[in-house]
Amino acid sequence: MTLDQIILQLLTSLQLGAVFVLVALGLTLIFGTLGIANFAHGALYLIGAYVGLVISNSIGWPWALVIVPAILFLVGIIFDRVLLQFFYKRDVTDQILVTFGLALMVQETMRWIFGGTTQSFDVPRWARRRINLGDYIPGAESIYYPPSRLIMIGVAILAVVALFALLRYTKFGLMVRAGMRDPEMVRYLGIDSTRLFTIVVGLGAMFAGLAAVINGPVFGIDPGEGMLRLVPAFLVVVIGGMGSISGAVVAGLLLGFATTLTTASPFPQYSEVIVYFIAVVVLSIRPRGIFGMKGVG
Amino acid sequence: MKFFTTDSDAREWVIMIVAGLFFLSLQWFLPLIGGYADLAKLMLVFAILVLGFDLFVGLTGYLSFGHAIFWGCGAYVAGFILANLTSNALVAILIAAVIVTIIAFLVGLITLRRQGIYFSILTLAFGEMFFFLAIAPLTKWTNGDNGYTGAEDVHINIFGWPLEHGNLYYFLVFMAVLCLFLARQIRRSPYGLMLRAIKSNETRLTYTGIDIFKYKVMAFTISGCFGAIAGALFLIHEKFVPVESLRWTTSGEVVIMAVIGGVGTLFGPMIGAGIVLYLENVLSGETGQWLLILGAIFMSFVIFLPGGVMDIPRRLMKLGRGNKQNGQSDQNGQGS
Amino acid sequence: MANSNDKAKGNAKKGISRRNFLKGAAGVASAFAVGNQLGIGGIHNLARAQDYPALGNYPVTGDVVLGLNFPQTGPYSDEGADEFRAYQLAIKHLNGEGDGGMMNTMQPSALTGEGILGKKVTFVTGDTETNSAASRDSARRLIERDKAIMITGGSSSGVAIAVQGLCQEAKVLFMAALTHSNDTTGSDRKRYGFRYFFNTEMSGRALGGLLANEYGADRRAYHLTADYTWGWSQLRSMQEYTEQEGWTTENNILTPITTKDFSPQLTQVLNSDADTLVLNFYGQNMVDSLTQAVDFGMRERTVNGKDFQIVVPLYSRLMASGAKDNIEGIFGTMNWSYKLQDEGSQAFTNSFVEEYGTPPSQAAHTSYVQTLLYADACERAGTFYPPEVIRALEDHSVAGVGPGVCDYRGSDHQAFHDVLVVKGKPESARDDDNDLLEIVDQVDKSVLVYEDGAVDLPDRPGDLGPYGDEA
Amino acid sequence: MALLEVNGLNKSFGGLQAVDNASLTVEEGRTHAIIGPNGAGKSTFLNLVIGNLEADSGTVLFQGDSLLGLRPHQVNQKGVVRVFQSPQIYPEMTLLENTTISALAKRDGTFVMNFFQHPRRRKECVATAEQALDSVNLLHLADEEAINLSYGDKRRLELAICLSQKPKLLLLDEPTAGMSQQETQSTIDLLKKLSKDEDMTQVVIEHDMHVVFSLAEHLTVLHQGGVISDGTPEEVKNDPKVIEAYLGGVEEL
Repeated sequence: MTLDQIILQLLTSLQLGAVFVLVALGLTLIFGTLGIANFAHGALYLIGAYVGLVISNSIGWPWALVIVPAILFLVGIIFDRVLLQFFYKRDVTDQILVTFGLALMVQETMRWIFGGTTQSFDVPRWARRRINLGDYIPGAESIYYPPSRLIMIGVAILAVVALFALLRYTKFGLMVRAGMRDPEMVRYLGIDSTRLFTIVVGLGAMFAGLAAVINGPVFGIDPGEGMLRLVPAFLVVVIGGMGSISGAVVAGLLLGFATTLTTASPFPQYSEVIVYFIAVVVLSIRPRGIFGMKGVG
Repeated sequence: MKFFTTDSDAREWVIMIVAGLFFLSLQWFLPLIGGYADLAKLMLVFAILVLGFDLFVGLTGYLSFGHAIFWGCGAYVAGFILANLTSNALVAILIAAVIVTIIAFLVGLITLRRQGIYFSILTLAFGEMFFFLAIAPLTKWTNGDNGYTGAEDVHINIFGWPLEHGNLYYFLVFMAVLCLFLARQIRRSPYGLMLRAIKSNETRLTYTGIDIFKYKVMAFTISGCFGAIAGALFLIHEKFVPVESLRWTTSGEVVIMAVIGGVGTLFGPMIGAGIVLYLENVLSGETGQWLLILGAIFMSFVIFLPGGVMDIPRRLMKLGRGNKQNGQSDQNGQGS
Repeated sequence: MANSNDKAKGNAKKGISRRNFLKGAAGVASAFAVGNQLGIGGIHNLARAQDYPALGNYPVTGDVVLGLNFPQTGPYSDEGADEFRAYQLAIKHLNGEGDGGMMNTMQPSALTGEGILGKKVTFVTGDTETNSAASRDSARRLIERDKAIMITGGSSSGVAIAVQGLCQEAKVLFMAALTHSNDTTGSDRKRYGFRYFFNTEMSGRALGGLLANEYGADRRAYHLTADYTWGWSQLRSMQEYTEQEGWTTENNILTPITTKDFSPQLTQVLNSDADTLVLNFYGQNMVDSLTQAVDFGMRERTVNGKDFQIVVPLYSRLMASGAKDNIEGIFGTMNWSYKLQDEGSQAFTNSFVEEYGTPPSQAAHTSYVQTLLYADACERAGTFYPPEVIRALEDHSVAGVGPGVCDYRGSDHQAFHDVLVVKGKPESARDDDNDLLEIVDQVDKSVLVYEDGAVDLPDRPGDLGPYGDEA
Repeated sequence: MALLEVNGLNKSFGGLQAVDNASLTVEEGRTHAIIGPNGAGKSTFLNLVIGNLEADSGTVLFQGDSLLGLRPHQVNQKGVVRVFQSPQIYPEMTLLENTTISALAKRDGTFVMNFFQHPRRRKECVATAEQALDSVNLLHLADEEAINLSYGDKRRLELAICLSQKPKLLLLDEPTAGMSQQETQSTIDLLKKLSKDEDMTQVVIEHDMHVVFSLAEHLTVLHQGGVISDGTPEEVKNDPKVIEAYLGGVEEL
């Protein structure tokens, strides 16, 4: 393999991983803090995507990149205040059922409003201009790589770094981390856990919206997309260890590389199965996931 | 629990006869409300699947999102048997049940090591794995996205008795009643008591000397066996297996059916299957938004009526009696 | 555009309300008529002196009910909506309303403009959701509850095959709309199923020679293929007919049809020596893979001194509009286009534009033709009795429903007629939103006809099955 | 004869030594109390014995067999039964079902596939279950759902659940915590009666010194994970180390 080929393979794997990670970030954040498996995360993604679609096709995609996460943050807060808060103390099963039901309703509402066909985003010309990475990487010759996918990788990295920084260097982050380790502790520390939880749900929704806007130009959006993204995101979260941000990153990259390698193997038709296969193998060996903490679940 | 206190076999028989008559009446009743006779068959088949689901989920409280595995695999295996081995439905059902029971056992061994949310997600992942296997790498056998058509021309029978039209309907009624009978037996057995205890308080049960893991795996396996029987019956009815049978959408549908009917009541989920299929097949002809309506109904049940349809009579009675019910262990919802 | 949509919606509503009425009436009737099969209906038919026994939904009492089973929700709902417009138009024409469309050009034709066999034509609809389970459920409902005498529609081969099997069992005719897989009239052919649309074999035959002419005979092709039977057969025919012209096949990657991100596959293509990419994909798969291939700079690529080329064996309007300007200059095949100048195509297009304000797609054309051909067969058979209608359709030739003459082959129920090779238009050259593709070549039927059984899966030869009136 | 012998038990969490070389011996038929201030390691100690936590080192012998490495249900099957601090019952079930489950578990072992026999027909198990309910004076509520009981009754029900297993060793984690004065007294009486009538060995972990001195025939005092005193109530009461540990807390008695 030439250097060009290796770089392209790496980029593709990274980008696949970035898609997995971006959707999983919000999911693992909400899970880690509230202990709720949010089956409506795909629905939040869907809302983000359609809002993003409307914004992109009216005032432009870069605006969507800014506005959608903000709107989704609000959507998340409403979602928490109107519905989720009443299920904090309910049975795990009820939490899954109510978020699952919401996911179904959002999906069908979107289908009602926007129709069942795939809609594509209008993307600014510069994001579609083909660039040759070979001009920037010493030793490489010609690597044509779509800017929209570079943005995916870039935003995913930024999002991960930002989330890490938020959790590590702010008081809010300290509280969230305390909550992740031991929900009881938050109460002992005299923190208003309800407000904390609401903001965390808002943040989770924000990441879902961000993922949706980033994915939009490449994949378009249809009502089935929410659930389609949710299931692999769940896998990333459980493989990485529920509530572990670094776990999600590692798991996302693992799945990204696995998909690329399978496609290049003599059995490319296993490229979708491999993700689930890895999940089963990892969880059979390490039921708590790669970075899973003992005592959680 | 009434069943504990009234240990009456006579009562079981009465319930079975009533259920049987109810199932039989579907073929006449459905056309009057915009359905059609064959819809009754589909309802019975799904009723068995959801019954199996409830036998595990309702008793142990573990929410499985992977019951499509048993349903789909049961249908495929039955299809292969009927297309290649024999046209005897009983043999196909039996072999499908055995193979899928083994699959269920293995899946249970892995997924049940985790509790609550993890279990739900793991079963979901397993289900998707089977779906993606069936749709791409195993297309040669499953016919992938086109759906399995191998058994289309088989004259399915039971020792020469053709299993078509009316015969099939009566056979399905028989199977539904038989499965209901078995499920109720299991629930009121000492084994079922332990499963209910798992749902109620796992910690206590563990410290009472019970290896709950074994009980859960066993319950999952039995549940899978019911699912396989339902899947095989689906194939016998349809002579076709859509690959979506393995997808999470099917598992999700099962969850919706059970919740609407009333989780843990065994008979309720069978009713729930009927309600959902009615909406799906009749309402869908009236409006493209039927899934939204179904979603709204499902949400309302989760939020306002977690006991499902089977809980409605009890709630009405409670309304009728005012708030005097304290201390009365009226368990129309949970117990019958 | 918006205007026509509203119009279509209005029509759809009308259709539903009429059906509700029908349903109410049927409900009451069936409540009284259980076990009374030989009652009023039987006498009525005896009066018509038809001695066929009851079969499927035969005899027809009252109006003729056609079951329109098309995607109303799901990814192909736009195609479904266009099919629905065409069906409504066809039913109008059959009932003698409107300008008659192709009824004026069809040769020979036994159509009268007074319904079918003197009975008024009505319809009921079902939603396939582009999901084989849902499509079977809705077909079953159309047959059992609404007593449809014929089922038609669908926008994928999975659905067509699923519904066709059900129709065979129920002894109700199925006139397939959009289905391009060989299997529909190959391994999975059914006595009760008929297909007007072309298939992968015909696409391959139509494209092979032309590609060699355009791009040269020494190309190295990389195939990406949807991993299901349609994809396989498309791959097989593209390989066969391009290799015949001297091309070599560099590699093929089978891709699950659930794939959305094709970057791993495209990476393999970029890292190979291939100079041509063949996308054996349908629907959204095709839109995604083509768009992403263009994003990866494949159009600007040169390999071994040749301009890199992309080929899409099958085009549809939905696919072309979904892929936007990425289709520019890309070759593919189509069953029909509203730009065809023959008499039949023009008659249909004019009447469709008149009604809906937008030109019909190939899905609409197929749906319309299938409905007319069924009605014509009933007239010629003089009965709705399915086995006789089937015999009337088998080996029937008809002109004026598109370019040239169309032959319905009796041994596999595949229609043979001219098909089109088209090329994507650049955005600047388009007249309007529907003007996406230009016709490059009209390939003559004689090139396309293949030997019966040649496209069946090797381990599963097709068998039409019984007519249903055998002793 | 010693029923339970614990020797040199150690357990640390991270840097914290929760149980530090703790040893004690419980004689058969005796009521043995383990006391100590908050955070003394009492609960951890109990969890180690019962198999809920894995010990770093040490031995736990019950009737001469090691309990270490066994899982909680296996420990239970040996006859060591735990009563929790907050009542662990089956709330959605009737009282009789609650106790029958234990009787069945005792009789059938860790796992039995018995699908076709109504529990009611396991007459001897039901008799045991009823007897256990009777012994805590709850038999008249046998067909009630457990969720409707008062807090004190719930705790007594849990006791009944444990009693229907005919335990050889009953481990009670603060059996009177959260109870009213009256409920506390009746629980004390009940435990005393069990000890006397059934000759049941009991290990009580308790805060309430009144309860401790009413019940215990032998005391072990834990402090910072280690045993600082062991003996009869009188001996312990006068042990200066204990007084120091409690900072005069005992003197109030």
